[in-house]
Amino acid sequence: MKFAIALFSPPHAPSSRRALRFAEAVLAGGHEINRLFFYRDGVYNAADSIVTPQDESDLPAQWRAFVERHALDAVVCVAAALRRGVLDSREAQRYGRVAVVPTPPWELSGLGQLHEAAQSADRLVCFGGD
Amino acid sequence: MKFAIALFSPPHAPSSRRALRFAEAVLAGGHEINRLFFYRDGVYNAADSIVTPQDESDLPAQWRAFVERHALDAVVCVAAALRRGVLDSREAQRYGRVAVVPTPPWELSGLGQLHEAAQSADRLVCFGGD
Amino acid sequence: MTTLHLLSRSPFGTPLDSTLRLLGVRDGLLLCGDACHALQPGSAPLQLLEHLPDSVALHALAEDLEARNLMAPERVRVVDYPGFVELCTRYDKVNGWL
Amino acid sequence: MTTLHLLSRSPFGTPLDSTLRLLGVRDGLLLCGDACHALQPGSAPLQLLEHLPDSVALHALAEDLEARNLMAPERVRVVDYPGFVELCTRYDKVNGWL
Amino acid sequence: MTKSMLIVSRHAPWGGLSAREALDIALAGGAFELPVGLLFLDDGVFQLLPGQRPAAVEQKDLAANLQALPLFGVEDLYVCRQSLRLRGLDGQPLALSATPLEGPELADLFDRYDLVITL
Amino acid sequence: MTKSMLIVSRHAPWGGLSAREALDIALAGGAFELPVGLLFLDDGVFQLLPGQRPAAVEQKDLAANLQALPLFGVEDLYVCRQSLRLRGLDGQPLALSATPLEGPELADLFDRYDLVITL
Repeated sequence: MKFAIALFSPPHAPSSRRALRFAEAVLAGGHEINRLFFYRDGVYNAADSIVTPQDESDLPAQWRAFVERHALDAVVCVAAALRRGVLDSREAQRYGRVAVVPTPPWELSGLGQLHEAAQSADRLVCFGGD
Repeated sequence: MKFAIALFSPPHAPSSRRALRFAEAVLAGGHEINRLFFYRDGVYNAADSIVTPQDESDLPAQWRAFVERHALDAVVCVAAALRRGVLDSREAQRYGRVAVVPTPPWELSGLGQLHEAAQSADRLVCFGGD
Repeated sequence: MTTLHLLSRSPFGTPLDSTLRLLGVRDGLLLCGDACHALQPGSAPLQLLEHLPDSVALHALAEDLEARNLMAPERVRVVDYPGFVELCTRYDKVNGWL
Repeated sequence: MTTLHLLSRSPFGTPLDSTLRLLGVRDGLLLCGDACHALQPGSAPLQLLEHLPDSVALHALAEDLEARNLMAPERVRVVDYPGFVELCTRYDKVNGWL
Repeated sequence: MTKSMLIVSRHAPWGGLSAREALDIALAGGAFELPVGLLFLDDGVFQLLPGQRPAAVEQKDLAANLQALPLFGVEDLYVCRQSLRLRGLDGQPLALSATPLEGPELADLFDRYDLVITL
Repeated sequence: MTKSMLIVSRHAPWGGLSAREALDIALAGGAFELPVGLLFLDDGVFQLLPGQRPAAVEQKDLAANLQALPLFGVEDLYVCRQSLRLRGLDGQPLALSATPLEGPELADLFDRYDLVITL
């Protein structure tokens, strides 16, 4: 089956880790992930400036490694990201700020990408809350 | 009277604006603010990378202008800020990241500053939630 | 020592009664943000507020009532920001229920 | 079309009944995170769950039960992440109550 | 085959970004000509009340976004009657025409859509 | 004159940072030798249950922080009995000794402290 996975919570919310473990299990089970979509506070998972305490799980790093290892399509909603200060170098240049999301593997794009992923997946699973 | 004001919510929560309007009224009423303390998601108010939509209130910019205009003591909890990716240039250099909080007027420091402010103020008022 | 309690969350999303149980008889309550929806006529939260002892003073932030097109019942005093600051000086301490 | 409903928030902080009202008779429920506290014996949320029709299947994520030292009642099937994925394939759609 | 999506909006309009971000998903779906429905549930029903003046708290009005829904092809609007009743709003005039549903009609609504997103 | 501070912790331990960030305020106060009290209220009472294994969800245990409270001089620990009762926990053994309070005792507790922070 093809899964679209959306995450609405920041890395310090348990649902970020839950979404990642779920995504890993999707691939391990022989399924496919057609897109990861980060919306609302979920955009912070792509923020490169987060420094996790050494004895805690570093979710932004784990997400990045997971996305890179499996060459996944990882889209961060640009409108949600701008107002939360998560910018890639292009947006940072446009607004005269510093970039806190690296371009690869993350991509800033619009909500249309969420709909497109949901349309072409067999299942859409959204993680949020606590 | 001397007020210590703590903010626990991000700029896109209504309580950020409420805390700012309250702080303005404190000064307008002839009172004093001995410290502003930003804890939990409140640390995002000091993030320089936030781009607010043009037709909405730009709370990070308003906080910055308010703090500068009145030369207030504005402390951002360093532990809360690191795990949320809000770093000044010293922390950014230490962890090899980019800085998203400018040094003046913001200062990164510990929770002791919250206690110190509460001890020396006549009133501690905390804003959070929605 | 009296406390001014600030409420800002919707009373329908988070239970109001556990907070109201903790009010002292001389405490005050200031509703702001979505907590103002507790003043919706005919709702259960309004009933809870009406059952507070008369010695507990109820207040609401004017701008949040206006934004939500809400009217305050007679018992509730409507304050602006200067009034909010004044309330903080009148009570011995302020507690924000986040 | 059947729905698997994911719950992750504490049932004491946010009202559970408004969500349970929306379940279809063939839907499933998966408790994770603090929503697992709904399985606390002797609590009101557990009573609400027990009153769901037998056709509604109840599940809970193993790791969240273990973290909270909770036992699942007989009616609740405990799943790990592969089981969670499998549940998603078995229901026609998945709805996360944030 | 195009899939239909039900968006469930559960939060009051001026208490945070939730209502706005749910509407944005609906409008984006409409712009892509997808079949989108919108259900106002729990505190989400407060979005439908007339006479609100969010300028008082320096917020942008959502009324324009709500009125834009039919222009974007989002015409299936529903409101939970039990949510209205619990808030003392049953029978009150609403700013937007939405079909009131209750009891099993709500489960039926969920049943009819291919996808659900709750915010 | 040193002011006393009551910290009210209202959230379950593994659902987010709330419990940890409330404890951090208490420990910081203790480190400065300030008179600090801690009240476990609402879902905060779940922090007191024995036998929890947060490693199962890859989280750091709070038990060490809780046990450290007396070492930092934070000895005034209270728990709301009504919160325990609502969760079916009244009479259950707790991992930390905290004074159970109910009804007017809670308002009296608030009354005794100079400052309150609720998280």
